[in-house]
Amino acid sequence: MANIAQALRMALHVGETRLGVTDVFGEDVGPPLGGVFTATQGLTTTWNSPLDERGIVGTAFGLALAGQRAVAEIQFVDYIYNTIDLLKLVGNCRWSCNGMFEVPLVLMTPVGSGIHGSLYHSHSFDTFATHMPGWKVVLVSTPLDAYGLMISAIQDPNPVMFLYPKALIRIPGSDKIPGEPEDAKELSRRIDAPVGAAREGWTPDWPELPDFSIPIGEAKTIAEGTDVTCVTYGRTAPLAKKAAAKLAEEGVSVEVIDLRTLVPYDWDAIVASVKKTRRFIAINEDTEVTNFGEHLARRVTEELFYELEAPPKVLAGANTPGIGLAWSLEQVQVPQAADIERALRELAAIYA
Amino acid sequence: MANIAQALRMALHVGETRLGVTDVFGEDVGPPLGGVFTATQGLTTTWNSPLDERGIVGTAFGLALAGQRAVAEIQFVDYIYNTIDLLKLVGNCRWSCNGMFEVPLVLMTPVGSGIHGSLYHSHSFDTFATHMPGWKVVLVSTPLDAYGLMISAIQDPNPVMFLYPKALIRIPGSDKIPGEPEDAKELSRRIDAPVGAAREGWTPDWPELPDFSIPIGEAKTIAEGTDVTCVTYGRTAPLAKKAAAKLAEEGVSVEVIDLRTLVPYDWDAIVASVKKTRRFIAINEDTEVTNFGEHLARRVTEELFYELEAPPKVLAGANTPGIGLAWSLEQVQVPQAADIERALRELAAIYA
Amino acid sequence: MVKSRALEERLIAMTRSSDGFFWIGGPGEEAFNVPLGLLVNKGEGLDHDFLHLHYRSSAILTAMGMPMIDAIRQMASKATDPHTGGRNFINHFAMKAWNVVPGTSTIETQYAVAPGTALAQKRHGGHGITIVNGGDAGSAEGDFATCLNWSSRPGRELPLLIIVVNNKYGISTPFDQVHGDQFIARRGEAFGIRWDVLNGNDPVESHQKLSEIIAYIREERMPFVLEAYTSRLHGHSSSSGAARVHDEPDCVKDYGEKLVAEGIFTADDIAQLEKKYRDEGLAALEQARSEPDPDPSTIHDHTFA
Amino acid sequence: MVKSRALEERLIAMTRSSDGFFWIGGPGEEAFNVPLGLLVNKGEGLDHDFLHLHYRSSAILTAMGMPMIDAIRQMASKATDPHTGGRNFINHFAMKAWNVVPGTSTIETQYAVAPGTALAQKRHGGHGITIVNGGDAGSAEGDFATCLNWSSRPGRELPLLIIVVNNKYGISTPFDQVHGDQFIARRGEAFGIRWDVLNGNDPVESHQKLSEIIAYIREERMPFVLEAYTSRLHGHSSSSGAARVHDEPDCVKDYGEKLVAEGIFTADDIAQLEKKYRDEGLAALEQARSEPDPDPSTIHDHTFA
Ligand SMILES: Cc1ncc(C[n+]2csc(CCOP(=O)(O)OP(=O)(O)O)c2C)c(N)n1
Ligand SMILES: Cc1ncc(C[n+]2csc(CCOP(=O)(O)OP(=O)(O)O)c2C)c(N)n1
Ligand SMILES: [Mg+2]
Ligand SMILES: [Mg+2]
Repeated sequence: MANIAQALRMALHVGETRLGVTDVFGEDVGPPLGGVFTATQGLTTTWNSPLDERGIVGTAFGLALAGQRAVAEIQFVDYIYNTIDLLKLVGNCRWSCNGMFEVPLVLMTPVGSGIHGSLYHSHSFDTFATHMPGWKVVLVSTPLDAYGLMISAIQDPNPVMFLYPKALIRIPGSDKIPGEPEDAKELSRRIDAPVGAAREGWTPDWPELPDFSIPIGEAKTIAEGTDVTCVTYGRTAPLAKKAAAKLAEEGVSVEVIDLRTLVPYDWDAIVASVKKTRRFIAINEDTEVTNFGEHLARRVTEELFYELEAPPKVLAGANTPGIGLAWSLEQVQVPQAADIERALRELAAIYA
Repeated sequence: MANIAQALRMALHVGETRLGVTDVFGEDVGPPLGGVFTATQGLTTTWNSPLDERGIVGTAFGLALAGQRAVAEIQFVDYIYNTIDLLKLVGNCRWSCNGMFEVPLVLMTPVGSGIHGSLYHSHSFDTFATHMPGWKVVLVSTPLDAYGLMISAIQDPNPVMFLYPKALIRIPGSDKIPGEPEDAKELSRRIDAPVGAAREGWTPDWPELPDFSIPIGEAKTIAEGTDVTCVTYGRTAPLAKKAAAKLAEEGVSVEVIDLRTLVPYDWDAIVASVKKTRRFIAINEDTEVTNFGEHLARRVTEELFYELEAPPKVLAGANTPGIGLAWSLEQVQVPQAADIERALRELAAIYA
Repeated sequence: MVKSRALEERLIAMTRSSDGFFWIGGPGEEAFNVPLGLLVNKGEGLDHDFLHLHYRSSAILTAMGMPMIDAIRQMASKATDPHTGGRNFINHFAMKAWNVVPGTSTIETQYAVAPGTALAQKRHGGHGITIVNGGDAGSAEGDFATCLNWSSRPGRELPLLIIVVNNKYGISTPFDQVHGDQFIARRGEAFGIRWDVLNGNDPVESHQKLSEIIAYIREERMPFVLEAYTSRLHGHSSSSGAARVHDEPDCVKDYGEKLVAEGIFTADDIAQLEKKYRDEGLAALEQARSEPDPDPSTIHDHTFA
Repeated sequence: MVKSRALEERLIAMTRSSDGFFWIGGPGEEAFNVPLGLLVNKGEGLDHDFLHLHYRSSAILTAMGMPMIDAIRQMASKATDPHTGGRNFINHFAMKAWNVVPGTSTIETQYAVAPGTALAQKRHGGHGITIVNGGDAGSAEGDFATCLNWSSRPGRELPLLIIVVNNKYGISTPFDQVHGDQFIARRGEAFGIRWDVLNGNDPVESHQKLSEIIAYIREERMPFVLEAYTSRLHGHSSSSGAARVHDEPDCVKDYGEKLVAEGIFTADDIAQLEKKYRDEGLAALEQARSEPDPDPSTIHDHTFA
């Protein structure tokens, strides 16, 4: 099955051939590399930008104002922090002119920990992204979602921040993307750029990809359960799913919701689940103080207080200035499988 | 009584004459203007920087690494968003080198709404500031606190973000700063720079200012009460205090805590109050999604759930991309006196 | 020039009659901005010029034909403000029909955005260009360098007029105190970008040089950096009082006197012209006053399409 | 040169023997970095030089006397890493005793910070200077312009050596594809800053020009922009395989051959030197392997003083 890098490549191919994408650009996005995570190999509208994130965001903004459709990449989300003012201007542009100008663009960037990214290459962006009104924010955890939501992001008339977890980029999916070949090796032969000299003049042999997309704003229940509602996304989503399976054996029934879209998020899905389970936990790997999970917990508390059998919980990253390179440090700084299991077990065990 | 601008000026005077401050700088911070809010008039270590916030933060960082003590100003917090990466580096510097280098610096900047600041001059910074571990964060609401906490910020060996509300800068305090003259007119004669030609060669006549400071991390209870705990800071603090007085007449007893320091915040004060009132509301004017008040509400929920008689509440700014210039818009986008009164009354009325 | 001066003076007066909160604008830049506005190929889309302006650019739009009353509606933050619906400051204009992208309050960010519209025009071909302007102090922001670099990539040069209006001040800070460069525009040289400076208080020199430079950009599809020296006749903004300064040349007055001296106009012609636009401004204010404020229920409108 | 090459080759080997996760470093820059390191006035405080380095600077510190094993400890992210305690990437050094400020992963930000230490030195007087270095692609960030502007304010010029190491690549992107400027260093000209370029593969030229330039900065207390052309002998980092490239000059090999040709060394001398440092590297690795990992309970240590 395709991995997230291949899924994005296929979605961008559909974008530039059928959905009007004019530019896919950023640092090392064009040939020969096709992106440090290979997510932009083999495309025709890619180009390498100067090493200047402000120029990347600014130019994407200008292209959108001129009626183009750009997909710009920030190589790692960790390099986005010198552009926050520009991101805010993109987000407030339509509001500022009372709807006169639209700013359709996609900003794609890999997020999070799990690749030994050390002090400054392990950032989550949930808090900042959800605190910049005017942006839609997607954060995927599977290749199928990456494909379907990138298609929707490209079609959206608003600026969309497309986040995907560094740790999951190379993991093959378990659901087939419509049109993708049965055999993963075949897919690789057809769309992965060859290494070395063979890359010269190489062009991919794209599979037939039928129209398919996943709507922005729809969560996905990746584990059904009745005792606890776990709302998560990104790197921690598959971990929570595994934990739910494990706990099922212990007779603890956990419902895991992969939010997939942070703005606008699927509140109905959360309400329905919490009304059933009466227990809520938000899990993500951003640092825990002023964390998007706290927003979800606050809203659950305000609106569903009398439905709850236990205090809503948030499991997130330790509130430290960075993540340590040594695994002995990273391991305890962001939630791992065991931490998630423990948190779910504890929450299920509380009896009010 | 002194206003916040005068209080900061006096604290910075103490800083440069007795606490080793070497530089007070930023855009228009030096003569002739002494800051767009006059907070740096009459000082001897002030200088005007280029119009470049990245240079301001970077240079302050470098000065600190070289053992200097700088107080740098970002003219309005609204201009800080192109420096977030540098702020993160300042915040993680000490952690990154295992404590080898210290980064003692103060970054002062006015925040918030209430001056018809329109779309881009009305920002609160609570969320971003509390989500950058490594910074201490102060947000004052009175001249006395501005004075006492600026002294502590200058003495602190860590980077301190010193935030003060635009809307309150010119409002005289109700508590005397130790050493300040009885007569506000006299204070003005002595330390406010004259307008026009008279400013040439003017020097202030500083009052004798005895040693005095207010510790970072200590909240202040600005209204005692037994029915509801209201945790707030900045522009909404005096509004909450007024609302508490009004509600007292209705027989509703509200305890208002002015947090004053956001990092590290005074958790003990909050716990003691909530255990007494069993009702909690956080009030601030930052946009409401992923808001620092939600962190406080989450922690109250997690740690004090069984003490609570009503769901914790958060009253904050509307989740819009900006604030409208027209008063008819701003008025409904950030909490005003009436909104705060209503929220407190409603919370007190809930019976679980 | 007379019209846009009259407009700005009306806007300033509105801060005093409390018909508006905050003023910032461009009196003193008319001799440069009016010729520039007259040379703009105005319209919507890639075949026309894109404008990334700042808060002293009203004379450009007045010269292009923007009605006085629209600026006055914005100053009064009325729902009828066609640029922002009463949401943003005065001289923060947005006009899709003329490719005037929404004005922003953040100094210099427009220089990081302008390469985007210019890139679209370069690809599109034709003669449309992008024009970006801002001040001298703002050129200290890294975005100015971003603009130079992104507009001069080899083989990918952009049809971009990069303007710096140098009035020798950033709010209260004198240019010479914070800038070691004699000519800001010369920074283009290292990037292989042609550059020039001109006297922005002289409408004739401005028009002549602008015509040549804009023709070059339209035809060659190459960037150009232009620095114009102008006056700042009412200080920085209403925050600093917006009082009239008298130690800087007044291009409108000077050019008027020149035309009179040359016998092209009589002093009376000019007085009448001034009165005409003063009256238009007053009438517009009366009209704007009668118009509605933005409806509080609309605060979430236009966040998303 | 031989020693720091041996160190980098050991570090690269460690990614293969999984003694370390990620490698990025400076093989190919020795002919420029070693002379630079030898010219540094090392020590703590304003009378000594401040160094704002990037991730290809190990040869500077090796030349200054940094023990091999300390870099190897960092590569192995051991608690004994004296620079970061196993918290940060290899070639992110911090040495208070030598004014080496903590290395950061964000490209070019060091250019916005360096004026701060240089300003302190300017005020302090004496002969201490600040040295900042980084790459060619990184000069596209606005922080490079910030550095030029802040170091050249009239009457406030800073004793700052602004280095750009031009290896003609940013990861996979060729310099000529994204830069219109023939010489990056020439950007200093518009700011009134002296500048020069040199062949960073030639240790003799590097040493001679660096001596003159550093003497100028120490005495005149003025900034200088220097662009050095070097090789990048193992690609960008371990992410791109870190394989040895053979189409770029190898300054260590070439200089060794030169010295042999001139009869200053025999080939055997050099072989022995190489072996000496290879052995030192191996021994250091053995030692580092035996040392403890950071203690998980320390994650909150050193957040605040
Ligand atoms: C990023 C940012 N920093 C600071 C400000 C505050 N500010 C507004 S105008 C101005 C001075 C601009 O001077 P200049 O660029 O010379 O333009 P001028 O006003 O002189 O036309 C400053 C500092 C701002 N609006 N945005
Ligand atoms: C702000 C930022 N953007 C992007 C990156 C990713 N990155 C690391 S090194 C590099 C290329 C740097 O090229 P250059 O400046 O020429 O230095 P070189 O590696 O060639 O020595 C990039 C894009 C980063 N670390 N920081
Ligand atoms: Mg100016
Ligand atoms: Mg390079």
